[in-house]
Amino acid sequence: MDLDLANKLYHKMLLIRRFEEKCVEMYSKEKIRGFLHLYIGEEAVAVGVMHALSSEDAIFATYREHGHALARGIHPNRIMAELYGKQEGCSRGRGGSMHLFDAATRFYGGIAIVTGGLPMAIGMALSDKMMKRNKVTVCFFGEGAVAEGEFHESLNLAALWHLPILFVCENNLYAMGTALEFTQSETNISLKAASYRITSKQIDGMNVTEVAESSEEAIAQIRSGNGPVFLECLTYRFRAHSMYDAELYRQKSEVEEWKQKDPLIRLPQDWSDINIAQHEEEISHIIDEAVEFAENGTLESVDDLEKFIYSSEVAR
Amino acid sequence: MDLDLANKLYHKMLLIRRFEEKCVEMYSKEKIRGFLHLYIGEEAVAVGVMHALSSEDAIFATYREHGHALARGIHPNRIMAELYGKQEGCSRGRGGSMHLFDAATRFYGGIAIVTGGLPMAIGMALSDKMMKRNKVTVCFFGEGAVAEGEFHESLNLAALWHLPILFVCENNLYAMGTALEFTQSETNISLKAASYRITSKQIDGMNVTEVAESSEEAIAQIRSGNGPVFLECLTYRFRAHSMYDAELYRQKSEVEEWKQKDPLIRLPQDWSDINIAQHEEEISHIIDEAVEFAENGTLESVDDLEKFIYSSEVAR
Amino acid sequence: MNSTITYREAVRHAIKQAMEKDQRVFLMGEDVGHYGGGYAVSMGLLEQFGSERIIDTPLSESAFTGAGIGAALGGMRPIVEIMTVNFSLLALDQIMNNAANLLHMSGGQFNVPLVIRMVTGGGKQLGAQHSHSLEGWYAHIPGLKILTPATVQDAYDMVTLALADPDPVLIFEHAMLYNNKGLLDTKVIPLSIGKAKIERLGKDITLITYGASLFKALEAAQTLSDEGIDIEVIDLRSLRPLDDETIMKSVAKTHRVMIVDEGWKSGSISAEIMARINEQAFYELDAPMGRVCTLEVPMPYAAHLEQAVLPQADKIVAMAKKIMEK
Amino acid sequence: MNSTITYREAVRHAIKQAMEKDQRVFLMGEDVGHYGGGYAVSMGLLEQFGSERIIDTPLSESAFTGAGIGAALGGMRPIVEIMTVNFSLLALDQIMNNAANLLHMSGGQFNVPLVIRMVTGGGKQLGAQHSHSLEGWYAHIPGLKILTPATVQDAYDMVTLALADPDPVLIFEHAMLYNNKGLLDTKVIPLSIGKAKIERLGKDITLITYGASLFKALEAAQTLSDEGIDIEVIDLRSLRPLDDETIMKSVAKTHRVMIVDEGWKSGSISAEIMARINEQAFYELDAPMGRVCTLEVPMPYAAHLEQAVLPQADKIVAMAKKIMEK
Ligand SMILES: Cc1ncc(C[n+]2csc(CCOP(=O)(O)OP(=O)(O)O)c2C)c(N)n1
Ligand SMILES: Cc1ncc(C[n+]2csc(CCOP(=O)(O)OP(=O)(O)O)c2C)c(N)n1
Ligand SMILES: [Mg+2]
Ligand SMILES: [Mg+2]
Repeated sequence: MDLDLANKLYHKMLLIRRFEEKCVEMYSKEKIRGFLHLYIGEEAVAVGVMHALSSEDAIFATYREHGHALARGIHPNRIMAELYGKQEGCSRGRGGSMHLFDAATRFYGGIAIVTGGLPMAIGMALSDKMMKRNKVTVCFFGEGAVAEGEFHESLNLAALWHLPILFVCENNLYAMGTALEFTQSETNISLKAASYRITSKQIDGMNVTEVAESSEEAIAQIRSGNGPVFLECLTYRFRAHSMYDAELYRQKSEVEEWKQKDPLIRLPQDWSDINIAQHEEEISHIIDEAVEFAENGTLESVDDLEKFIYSSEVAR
Repeated sequence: MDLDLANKLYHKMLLIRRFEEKCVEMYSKEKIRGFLHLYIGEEAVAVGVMHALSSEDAIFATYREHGHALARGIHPNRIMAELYGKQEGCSRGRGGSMHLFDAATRFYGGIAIVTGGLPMAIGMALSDKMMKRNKVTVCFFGEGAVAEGEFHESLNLAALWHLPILFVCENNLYAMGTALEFTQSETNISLKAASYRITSKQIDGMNVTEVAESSEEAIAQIRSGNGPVFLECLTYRFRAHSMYDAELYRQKSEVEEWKQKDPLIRLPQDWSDINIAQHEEEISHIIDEAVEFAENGTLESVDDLEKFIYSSEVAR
Repeated sequence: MNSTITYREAVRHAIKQAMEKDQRVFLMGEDVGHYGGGYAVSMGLLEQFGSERIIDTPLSESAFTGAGIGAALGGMRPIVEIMTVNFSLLALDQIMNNAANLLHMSGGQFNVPLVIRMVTGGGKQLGAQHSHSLEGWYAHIPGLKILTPATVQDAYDMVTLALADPDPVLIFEHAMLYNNKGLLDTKVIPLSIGKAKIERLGKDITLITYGASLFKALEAAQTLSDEGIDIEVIDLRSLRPLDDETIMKSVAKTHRVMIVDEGWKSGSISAEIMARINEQAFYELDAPMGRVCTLEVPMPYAAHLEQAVLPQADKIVAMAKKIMEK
Repeated sequence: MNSTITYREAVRHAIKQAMEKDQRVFLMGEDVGHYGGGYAVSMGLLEQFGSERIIDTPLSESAFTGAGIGAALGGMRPIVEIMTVNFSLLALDQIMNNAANLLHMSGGQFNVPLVIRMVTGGGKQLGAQHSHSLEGWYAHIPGLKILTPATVQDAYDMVTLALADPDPVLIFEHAMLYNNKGLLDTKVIPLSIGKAKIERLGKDITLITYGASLFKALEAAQTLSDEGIDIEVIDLRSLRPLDDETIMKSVAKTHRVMIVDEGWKSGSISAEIMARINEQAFYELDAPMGRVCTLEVPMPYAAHLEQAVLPQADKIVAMAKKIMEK
C-alpha cells in the first residue's frame, strides 16, 4: 500500500458516496424510481475487493450494486443513465438500479433475488476451470443470503469442485429489518463457509486497506488453484434498506456508532496526505457530468420493446 | 435393554425384512408397480428410533418408508393393500409405495421429494411449541438430502427456534448411484448439523441397540426443552436403489462387507436367547395375511376420483 | 366497523381480528415483525401480539412455507407471507408437491388449512425479477385456491374466508392497490370463495378481469359508455375455482367477451377463460373474444416501457371497439 | 446413421455426437454419470467422456441449474439434466428469474445458451409427486423455448437444435417414450424450433397434440377413420413458440378442432391454443373446440385411477364424435 493506491481507493469510495447521495436527490425529484438500495457506509468492501481483480475476472453482485459497478469501472454516466431509464444506460434502461450489467467489465449483475447470483457464479467459475482459463469469479451477497438454501448448495459445489471463486459476504447485520440474531443460529458467518472446508476469514469491512490486502491474498490463493475462498466483511449500511424503510428495527445510536467507523474517515487516518478537497472537486465534476448525461439520454422507442427476449431479436 | 425388548426389536426388524422381500416377489408378479425403494439392511434405524417415541409424536419420512411405517405400527395389511393400490390401503391406494400416510399413528408420509419433508416437520414442531404440547417430531432422510438447500434452511430454523425435533439422517453412503464423496465437500454429516449449533451425533445404524439408546437420550433431551437433536446413522442399503437400478456405482464386495453387519445378525449376537425360528414363523403368518388382505381388497371406483382434492369433497 | 380505509389497512385489520379471535392464527414471513412488513401490511402487529405470533423468518422461502404446511397439519392456522410472488418460486416445491397434494395423496386424511399471502404485479418500476404476475399461473394447480382481492372489502374478506377454509388458499395482493381507499363493512357476510362479482352492469360486452386491472377496466368502461358502448365488468375475485356460472350468464346476455389480466398473454388465465367460454357458450358468441394482457417481455425498468407492457385503459378501449366492429 | 433405435438411444446419441464435436458441450445432473442416468439416457457416457464432462451433481437442483446458466455465460454449452420435471420446481427461480430474464434485463448483453432436459409425464404409477406434466405450464415464460419431442427422430434432432440455439431451451422427454422404437436418420435437416408437424392428414377435425399423447391421438385417429371420421393430427413439437401458422391453416381446412394434452386441464396449453384459434380463426369454426387433458387431480397411484386421470384414445374418440355431432 502506498499513497498512490490510498488515493485511488479513496477516490473510488468517495465517488460511490457522492454518486449515491446524488441518486437520493434525484429520487426525490422522481428522476429515478423503483427500489434504490444504497451502499453508503459499505464502500470499502467493493472498492477493496475490486482492487484485487484483473479485468478478466467476473463479478456477480446483488440489488445493492451501485458501489460494485462503480468500483469495477462501469462509467458513472452509464449507471446514472440506467437509473434514469435511458437507452444510454448500462442495461439500456431495461434493468434499473437492481440490474446493472456490463459485458465490457464482465459485470454480470445486478441480481435482485437474494442468493440468485451464487449458482451462476459457480457456473462461471466452473466454465473457467473446464476451459483452463486462469480467471476468478467474485460473488457478493449480504449476510441475509446465508439462510437461503441456494447459498449452501452453492458453497458445497464450489468446495466439492475446487472452483476458482471468491465469495464476499457483506455482513451489515441486517437483512432489510431483520437482525442477524433473528436469522441465524450461528451468527459467525465465516464458520458456515468453513463447514464446507472452504478457506474462510472474517475481516473489517470498514477498513479498505484490510479488505484490499485480504482480497489480494485470497485471489492469489484462488489463482494458484487452491479452490474457493470466503471473506466475511463486517460492515454496516448507514442508510435505510431502500427508499421505503422506516428503520424501526435499529437504534439511531447504533447507526451513529458505526458512522464513526466510516471508511472515508478511516482511510485518511492512515494516509493524512490524501487531498480530500481535491477528490471532492474531481468527483463533483464526474457526478455533474453523469447527471447531465442521464438527463440528455434518450428514451428507447416502445417499438423496440420486444427486442431482447430472444437473441434473434437482438440488434447487434 | 432386556430380552423382551430385544425380542420386540428383532421382531420388528424381521417383519420389515420379510415384508419387503415379499414386496419384491409381488413386484415381479406385477401386483405392485411404480417405484419400490427397499429398506432392507437399514431396519435398525427405523426400529431403534421408533422405539423411543410415544404415540403422540409425529413422523415424517421419505419414499423409502416401508420400514418406518411398519416400525411405527401401521398394520402390514394396510401397507400391503396400499402397494396393491387398493381402497383398504393406508392412503386408499392413492399414494403407493412412496406415499404411505396414517393419521392414527401420526405418520405424515411418505414424502417423495428429497428434503421435502423437513420443512413440514419443522412446522409440526413449531405448532407443538406454540401450543405448548410436549410432543416430538421426528424426520427421517438420507445423506443425499444434505446437499439440498431446504435441508439447511430447515436445520437453521429448528436451531434458531429451539424446536422439539429429532433429525435422523440415514447415511447409507449413496444417493441413488452417487457416492457421498461426490456430493459433499465435508463427508462427516454430523458436523453439518453441529455448524447450526444443533446437538449432533454419529452412530452405528446397523446396531439397533445403539440406535434405540441414542434415540431415547435424544428424545429425552428434546422433551426437556433443549431444542433439536441430530442423529447421523451410518447404515447401508443391501438392495438396489429401486427396482430399476443396475448398481453400476458400487462394488459387490462392498455390499458383501456390509452384509456382515446385518442388524438381523448383529442383535442375536448380543442376545442369543432370541428365538429366531419363532419370529420367522409368526412373521410368515403376518405376511401371508397381509398379502391375502391386499389381494382381497377393492379397487376404488373411478367415480370417486375427484374426491380428496378439496376437503369439501372428502367423504368423512 | 364501517369506514373508509386503505386496502393495506383492510388486510391488516383482518389479520389482527383473526389473531384476536383465534389463538391458532399466527403470521410468519420475512420482515413481518420488526420491519413492519415489506409493504407495511403488518405494521404494529408485533407490538400487539409479540414475536411468538408475528414471526420474522430468515430468508428461507422454502422452509418457512413448508413450515406453514407443517404447522397447519399440527392444528394451527398459519398465515405465511411471502414478501412477493417473485420469491415464491423458491417455495414452489412446497406449494405444489406438498400443500396441494397432501389431502389427495393421503387418501383424504391430511388437509392443510394454510393461508399464503403474497404481493403480486408490476407498475412500480422494479424490473424483471420483481414484477411478476403469476396468480393465473398458480391457478393451474389442483388442490389450491387462488384469490385476488381487488377492493378494500375483499382485501378484508378474503383473509377471513381463507382462514376459514380447510385447504390451502393463496391470496395475491397487487402492489398498486395498497394505498387505494374504499369502504369496509366488517358486518356483511362475505361473498364466498369461487364467486365472481359483477362490478358494472352492461349489455354490449362482458369484460372479465380481476385484481388491479379491475380499475383500469372500470375506467375504460366509463370512457366507452361515453361513446355508447356499454360494458359489463366482472371481477373474478377467485382464479381457482373460476365462477363459470356468472361468466356464462353474462356472455349469454352480451354475446361479446373480452378479458383483461396482468399475466403474460400466452398461458394466461385469459386463455383458460376463453377456452371455457368456447366450451360452454360457443353458440352465444357473436364475435371473437379479445384479451388485453401483459406483453410477453420480462418487465423493463423504464417507466414508459413498463407502462407499454402492462394492460392499460386505452388498450382496453381499443380492444372493445375492435370487438364491437365484428 | 439411419437405423431403428429407441427414443432413449436417440437422445443419448445426440448428446454423444454433440460432445464429440464440440468441447464446450458437457452434461451435468443427478446420477448422469456413475448410475447411468435416472432413466438410463446417459448410460456409457461417463466411460467415454470422463467425470469432467459427465458431471454427477449433488442433489442441488437450484444450484446446478444456476451453474448451467453461469457456465453458459462463460462460453460453455451445458446440458443440464433435471432428473424429472417434478424436481425442477426447486430450480424455478433460476429458470424464470435468471435464465429467461438475463438477455432482456441486461439490455441484450448476455444471452444464455443453456439446454435443460427433463423427464415429464405420468403413466408409471409414481404418484402425485412424481407424475407432473408441466411443459405447458413452463411455456408461459417469455425468454424460454419449450420443446417436446414425441418421435425418435425428434428426440435426436431437438438436442441438436437446442444446442445450436443461443437462448435457454427446455426439452421435456416423456417417461413413457424412452423404450419406443423408431427410425433415426441423422442426415436429414431437422425441422426448426417452433415448427409443428402434421403427422396425419385429415379433413374432418384438426387434432393438436404433442409428446406422448401423439400416439394416443394417432391410435384414436385410426379408430375414427374406421368409423368414417377423418382426423388431421398435428404434433406441435414446440410449445413455445407455438406454430400458429400450421394450426390456423389446418383449422381453415377442417373447421373443427380438438386438443389433447397431458397437462391439468385448467390453464393447460390447450387453453392457450383454443384462445389463439378463437382470436385468429374464429370464423372458421363450425363447432366448439374440444380438449382432452389430464383430470385436475394429483396423480393417484392405483393403475386404474391413474389411467382414468390421463388422456386416453377412447376419450379422444368420444370427444371427436361429440365435436362431429355439432
Ligand atoms: C429470495 C428473496 N427473498 C426476499 C427478497 C426481498 N429482499 C430484498 S433485500 C432483502 C434483505 C437481504 O439482506 P442481506 O442479504 O443481508 O443484504 P443487504 O440488503 O443487507 O445488503 C430482502 C428480504 C429478495 N429480494 N429475494
Ligand atoms: C428433489 C429431488 N431430486 C431428485 C429425486 C430423485 N431421487 C430419489 S431418491 C434419490 C437419492 C436420495 O438419496 P438419499 O437422500 O441418500 O436417500 P436414500 O435413497 O439413500 O435413502 C434421488 C436423487 C427426488 N426424489 N427429489
Ligand atoms: Mg445485510
Ligand atoms: Mg443415501
